[in-house]
Amino acid sequence: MSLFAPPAIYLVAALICCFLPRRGRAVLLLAVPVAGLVSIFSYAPGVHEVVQVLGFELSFVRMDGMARTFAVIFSIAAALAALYAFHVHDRLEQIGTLVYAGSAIGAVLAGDLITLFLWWEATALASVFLMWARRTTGAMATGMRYLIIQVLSGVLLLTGLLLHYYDTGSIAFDQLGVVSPGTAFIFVAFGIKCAFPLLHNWLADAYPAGTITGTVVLSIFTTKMAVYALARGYAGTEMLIWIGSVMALSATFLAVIQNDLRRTLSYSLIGQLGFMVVGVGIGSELALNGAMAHAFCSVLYQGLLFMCMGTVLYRTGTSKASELGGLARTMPITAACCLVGAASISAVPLFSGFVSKSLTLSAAAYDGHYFAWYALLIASIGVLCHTAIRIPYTVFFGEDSGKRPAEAPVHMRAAMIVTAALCVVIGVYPAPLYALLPFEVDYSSYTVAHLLTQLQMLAFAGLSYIWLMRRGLLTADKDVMFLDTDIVYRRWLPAALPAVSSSITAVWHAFQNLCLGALSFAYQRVEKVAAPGAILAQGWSVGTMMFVVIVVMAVLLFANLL
Amino acid sequence: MSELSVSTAGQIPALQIIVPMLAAPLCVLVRNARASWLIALAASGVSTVTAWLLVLHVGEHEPIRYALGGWLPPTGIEYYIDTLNATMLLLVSGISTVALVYARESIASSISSDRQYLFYTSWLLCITGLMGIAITGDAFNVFVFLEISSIATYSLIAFGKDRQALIASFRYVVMGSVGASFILLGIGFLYAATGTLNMVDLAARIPVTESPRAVLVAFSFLTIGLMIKAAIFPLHAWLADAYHRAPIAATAFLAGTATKVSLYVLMRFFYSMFGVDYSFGSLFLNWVLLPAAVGGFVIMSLVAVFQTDLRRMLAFSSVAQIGYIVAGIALATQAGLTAGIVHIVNHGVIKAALFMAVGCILLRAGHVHRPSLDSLYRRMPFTCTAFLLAGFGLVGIPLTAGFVSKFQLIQALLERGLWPIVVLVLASSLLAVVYVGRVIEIMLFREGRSSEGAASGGVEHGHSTGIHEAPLTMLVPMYALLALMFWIGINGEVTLDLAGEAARQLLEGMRVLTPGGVS
Amino acid sequence: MADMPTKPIDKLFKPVLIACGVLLLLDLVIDRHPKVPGEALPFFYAIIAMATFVGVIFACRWLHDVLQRPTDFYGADAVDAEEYPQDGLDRVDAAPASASRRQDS
Amino acid sequence: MNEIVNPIITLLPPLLVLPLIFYYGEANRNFREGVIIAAGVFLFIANVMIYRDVMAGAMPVSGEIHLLAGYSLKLSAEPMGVMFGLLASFLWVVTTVYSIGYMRDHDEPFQTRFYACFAIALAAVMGAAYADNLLTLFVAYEVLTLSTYPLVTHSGTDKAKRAGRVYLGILMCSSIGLLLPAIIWVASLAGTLDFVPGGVIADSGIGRTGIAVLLALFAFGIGKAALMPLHRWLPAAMVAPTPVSALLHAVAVVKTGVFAMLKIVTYTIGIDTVSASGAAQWLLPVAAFTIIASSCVAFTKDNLKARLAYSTVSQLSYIVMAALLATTMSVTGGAMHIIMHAFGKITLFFCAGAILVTAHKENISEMDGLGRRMPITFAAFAIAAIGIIGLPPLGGVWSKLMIAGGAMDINVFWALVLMVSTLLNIAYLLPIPIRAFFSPDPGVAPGQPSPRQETSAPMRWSLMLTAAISLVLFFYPAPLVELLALVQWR
Repeated sequence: MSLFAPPAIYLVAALICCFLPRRGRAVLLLAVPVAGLVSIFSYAPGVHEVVQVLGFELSFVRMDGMARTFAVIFSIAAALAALYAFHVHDRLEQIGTLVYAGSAIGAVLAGDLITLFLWWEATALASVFLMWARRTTGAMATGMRYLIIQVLSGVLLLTGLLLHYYDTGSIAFDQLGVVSPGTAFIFVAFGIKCAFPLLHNWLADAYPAGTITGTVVLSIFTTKMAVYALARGYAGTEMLIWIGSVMALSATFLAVIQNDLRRTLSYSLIGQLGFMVVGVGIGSELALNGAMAHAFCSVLYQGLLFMCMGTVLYRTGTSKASELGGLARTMPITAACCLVGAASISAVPLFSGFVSKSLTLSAAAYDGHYFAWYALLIASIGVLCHTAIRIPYTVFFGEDSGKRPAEAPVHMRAAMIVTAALCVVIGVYPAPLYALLPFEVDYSSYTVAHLLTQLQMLAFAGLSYIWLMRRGLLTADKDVMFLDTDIVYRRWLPAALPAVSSSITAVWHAFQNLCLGALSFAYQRVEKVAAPGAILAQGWSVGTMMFVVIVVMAVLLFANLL
Repeated sequence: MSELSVSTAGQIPALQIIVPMLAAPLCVLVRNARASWLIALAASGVSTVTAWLLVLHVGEHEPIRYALGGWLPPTGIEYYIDTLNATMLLLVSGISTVALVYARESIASSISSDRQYLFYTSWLLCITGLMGIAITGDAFNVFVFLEISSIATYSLIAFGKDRQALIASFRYVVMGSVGASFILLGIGFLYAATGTLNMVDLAARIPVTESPRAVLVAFSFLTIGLMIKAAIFPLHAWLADAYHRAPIAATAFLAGTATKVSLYVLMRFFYSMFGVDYSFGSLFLNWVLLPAAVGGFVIMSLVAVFQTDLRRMLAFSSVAQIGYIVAGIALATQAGLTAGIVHIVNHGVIKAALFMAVGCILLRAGHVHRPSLDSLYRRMPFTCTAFLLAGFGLVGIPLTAGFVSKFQLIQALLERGLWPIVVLVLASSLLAVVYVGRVIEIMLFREGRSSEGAASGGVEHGHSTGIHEAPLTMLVPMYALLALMFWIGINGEVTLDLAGEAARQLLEGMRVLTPGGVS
Repeated sequence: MADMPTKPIDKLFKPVLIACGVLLLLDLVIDRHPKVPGEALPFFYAIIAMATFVGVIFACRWLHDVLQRPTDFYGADAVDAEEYPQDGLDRVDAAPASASRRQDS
Repeated sequence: MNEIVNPIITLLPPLLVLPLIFYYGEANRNFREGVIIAAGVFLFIANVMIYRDVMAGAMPVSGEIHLLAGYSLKLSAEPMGVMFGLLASFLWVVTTVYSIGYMRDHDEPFQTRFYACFAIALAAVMGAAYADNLLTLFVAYEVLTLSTYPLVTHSGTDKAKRAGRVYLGILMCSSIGLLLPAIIWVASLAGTLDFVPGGVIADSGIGRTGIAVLLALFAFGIGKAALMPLHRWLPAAMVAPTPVSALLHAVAVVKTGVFAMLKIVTYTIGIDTVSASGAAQWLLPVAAFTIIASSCVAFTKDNLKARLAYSTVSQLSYIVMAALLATTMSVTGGAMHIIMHAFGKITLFFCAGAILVTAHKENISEMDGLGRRMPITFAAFAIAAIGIIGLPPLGGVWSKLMIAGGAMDINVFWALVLMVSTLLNIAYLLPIPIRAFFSPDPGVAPGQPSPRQETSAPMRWSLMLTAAISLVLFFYPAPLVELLALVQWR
């Protein structure tokens, strides 16, 4: 791989980062994605940077529409996140960010499964530092859980790719489909990183444990990389439509109840992933475009929302709904950006979500996937419940918490404003986005009918919210946490472990004692006859010796004469 | 060297016996400790050289038949020397020579100087007897030499320091006499059945004898007698006390040679004389020997583990090792016999070296009580190293002689499909690891209980203060044997070839050649 | 928004209500090109939005009770229970407020 | 210089250096250690020359000593052996540099005996690496056991002696009780003990059960491969000074065991014979169990070296499993894993030793915040740990990939065992550096920077070097792959 390949730029920068002073690192972090973008656009479509390793041909840059879309949005988001994190002086976090971004870009450019696997694991390893950089016991433990699950995904991918290789003799990363054990393994591996239902809990567990800036970075890469991988390998797999629908629906409920708003956003992220997964599952050009466009936009608005919550956390020390309120007084710009993010995620016309979400919905409708269509419709209304209306209202308006934090620092403000601007630009002028997508787009969101239906939904959802609020039917936020399936490995398994391990220990000790007991029994028995002075070890008297001689003689004669 | 002319060098077989035999009365005449030691050493040395010449000779020629005094058999006594005898002669005389070098300091410390000449006289008579057994081709002559060696051995043992030595010697006298009489009876029956005492003639006549019953009885008596003399389990009981109580230099010598010579006789009688088909085919000797061998190496190794006196430990280990040899012999195959013969040599060397190391310890520490040997390594590093290396040999670590014979034995057992016995052989090797390891661990790693004891004035076993390294005259022969052990271990093929040739000759039976040596 | 006597949400109620009314009217005149079964029903989006919203909220009231646990459920050092470490924060209050507090002290 | 190097020269440096070690002794430590390093460098150069010859297509052989009728001691350079020889000789130099720092800082007694035994052990490793037949391998194996015993009991404490007893007991019993009969069995079956591509027993009419038993005798007889339940000696051996644990019990001794396993499967039994007979299916579960169970035990160990020891037990069974899978891919992977694991584990042990000497800590629970005092040590630890786990960008990922790939021929289950082990490895290895870096340092007030307390230069450079190499092996495994491609499988 040449040093000019996009992921290599990031890795080299990470290496340089080890030796740079703080300011230099921050600038480098900003500059690298730009260089990366240049590099991405310098590659002609096709396969480049082929390397022979262990007899495999690894292709590090496979440039086509799909890969470019993701590489571009990853680069943009990396730059924005770097701007947002300009104040950070934690070297580890910065290096982690660079390696993470580079690996994610490497993964979407990977032309074969082994290369994909390498980057896949690298993202896991690099990203966990964004949690560990928080340097608390809780974050360390969470990071450990996160890492293990991420690597689990990686090793499943490895197993799958080896099986696939054994089956087909190919490591090419193209359309796979769930057709064999190998591809099934790969599917599950992608599913973990994509937060499929029941495989999702790592996301909600880990993202709120990141640093303020780290969570922003985390929200960008891993899951979108998984969406890309699914789109590459499993487009048109019908199972995905159902999976995506369930994701979108279930995340809605879990997002609403959370008190920690960064966790709300995490669940909300899962919901948005559901849209993309459905799009991939439908597999038509329109649907894939939709999934990709949605990934592009959601990276921006989800990142924006995480930035806003991060800013709040940065200034107040908390991101819990129960402790926040009325911050718009002193943080107007943050509040405004948050509103832009909210508008984008809820697909308000002129904001980015509006131009991307409808692609998937339309594709579902065209191809007759009505269940999915309804599920996504409900989910997009649900987004209003937990994210679009609830977050801005509780944090910035609503009941005053008495907190009067200062406005975000300049660089954070800049990052949020640029991101918000991008959301608006895409919403207003989606043509460049559409041009980037892998397939020809013959679609316009701005039809009268679409505008009308979308506005109806928004207005009536808003009406409902206000009505419920006036009635006092909304649950008050309390400083609590909520269970998810991670209870299995955080509570139940550890609870069962002592019993299991003690019984194993007991068995082992029993075995050991049995062996030692038998040995010492034998030892004592033998000692009785063999110790100095005992029967076998003493000098026998002449009589005894003669007796033995006679016995042997008798035996011998008897045997021979018979 | 390859050509031994009848006129001069052709008398070498006679020299083999005559030199030590004449040296013995010479010792009595000089009555001086140092001079008698020198005479013994010289005589033994000459025997070694002549044995070496014989080995070289038979290695390239037919077996030698030498008529003593020119009287041809059946009238006269004939010496019959093939590879096996020559090897035995070399083993006996070689170990005797090395042990004699070693013996001087050791004996000087335990026997008063006015009696030492008697000790060396007995020693010379003993090697005369042992070599006579090994060289003669006459069955009755075997008995005669056996008696000579036995009586000499009784007296060697009786030279031991305490009264226990006399008891041990007495027991050995009784058992040895019983064994000898069995052998005598056996030979008598053979003579009655065949009318000859010459082995070659016996070999020819036994198959065609008219009184097979007599041969059968002779066979049984010989078996018992030789089992006693060779200390084959369960007729071994005299051995531990004898080895324990004898002067340690004598023990080193006897452990390396005496029982081995008896084993030689066993092979000579049962293979050469009775013939392999008779002994193992129709009389199932292996059914007697193999269980005895297995019982020996398993049970005696176990017993050795528990012994606290190193001499007793090694004595029982000897019985166990004899079990290996017997197992090889009892297989009645080329590979098995090779294993048995090669282990006779290897074990002789190893065990002699081990007893020498024990002798060094005995000399300096005054005792060889295992638990009190702590941190001996610091005071007697060379002795302890020697014990360690010889112990490796006993266990059968690669590059030592013990490995060669064990490898050969296991291969022979596998060849016959006797894998349960292989398991037992291995188990008993592991027991050897245990009993050697226990000693080594105490010597090397257990810290100063005895030095504390010395400080408080209450030393249980002799004087442990002021222990220092053994004298060079004892170390050098010991290390010479160790060097030999490693040489055999590394160039195992040399001894294996020799033993293989001996085994081949044994299996072929004795050949009737024109008397008078080379022709 | 400096000083609000009533809840801010109340102010929004009327405009939203009016907007809803307008949109309902428009729904009758504009062809929505329905493609999915049920979509053709009049006021489809309005109804489904309200129903979903209210449904989700009510469902979540129940979930809230069922899944709720204290923050130290997984231990006092779990992420939910711990404070965000101070050196990662920059807790600055807005200038006027901090100025006034400084005067107070 | 077109002459082919005789592999016997690899035995010379460690043996010739012995008298010098004793000559200089404690009196002149600088000379003593200088001589050892020189010998190590010479040895490494010799290995490199052999490597060059082998890559050029030659097969350097030594003369032979006829040990037994028909079986001799002989050395020859075969790709896997060259790989192992290069590894051990290189790490000998590094470890000697490291031990200089360690032994002096730690003020260890009996340093002369220590270095002498070390040199003998190295000679034995070379003998094993270049063994031309099973007999030579066995001889080297036993010499290695005996020469490392004094190193285990080095401290002379009761604990060390007990450990020494376990060490010697298990290794001797297994080798004499199981390995030796297996070798003799092969000898009587095939009439030869030579290593022959494709194995020697295929045509001996041994039968499936016979092969299974033979394979089991080898697998358990090679106690150094630490297959459960014969693994106890390895944790016990950790009482030895850390350089011993590092080179011998993470690299040379244990790797001799698994290396022997690979050689036997490749050249004595033959991979086709193994896989065709299905003989390994009884042993694969044992290897799998060892991999998982020892990881589970490692969890419970707070003592750093004990945890690393159990990790080694687990990793060794990777290679045993690779051998038992008996495909060209898996055996290649197993051979690669010898290298990959060696650099990783030796780094971990170097770090453990550095922590012990510098901070006087051996329990993981006491290492909170230590990473900020010893950042280089713990960074190296983290890198090596990731290598052991088998994640990019460390070399360990390649060998894991190959072994797992080889498993696909047999059953995907065995690959999954490796995957589960990967996760377990993360869970017990990574928290060590993570806690050290990110937990608060109990020695300083919160918010205050920890004082730098980095370890002394010889140790620091050694562990940085080995960590760096395990990193390089990811990016540049080509020489290794090319070397192993020369192995003749059939």
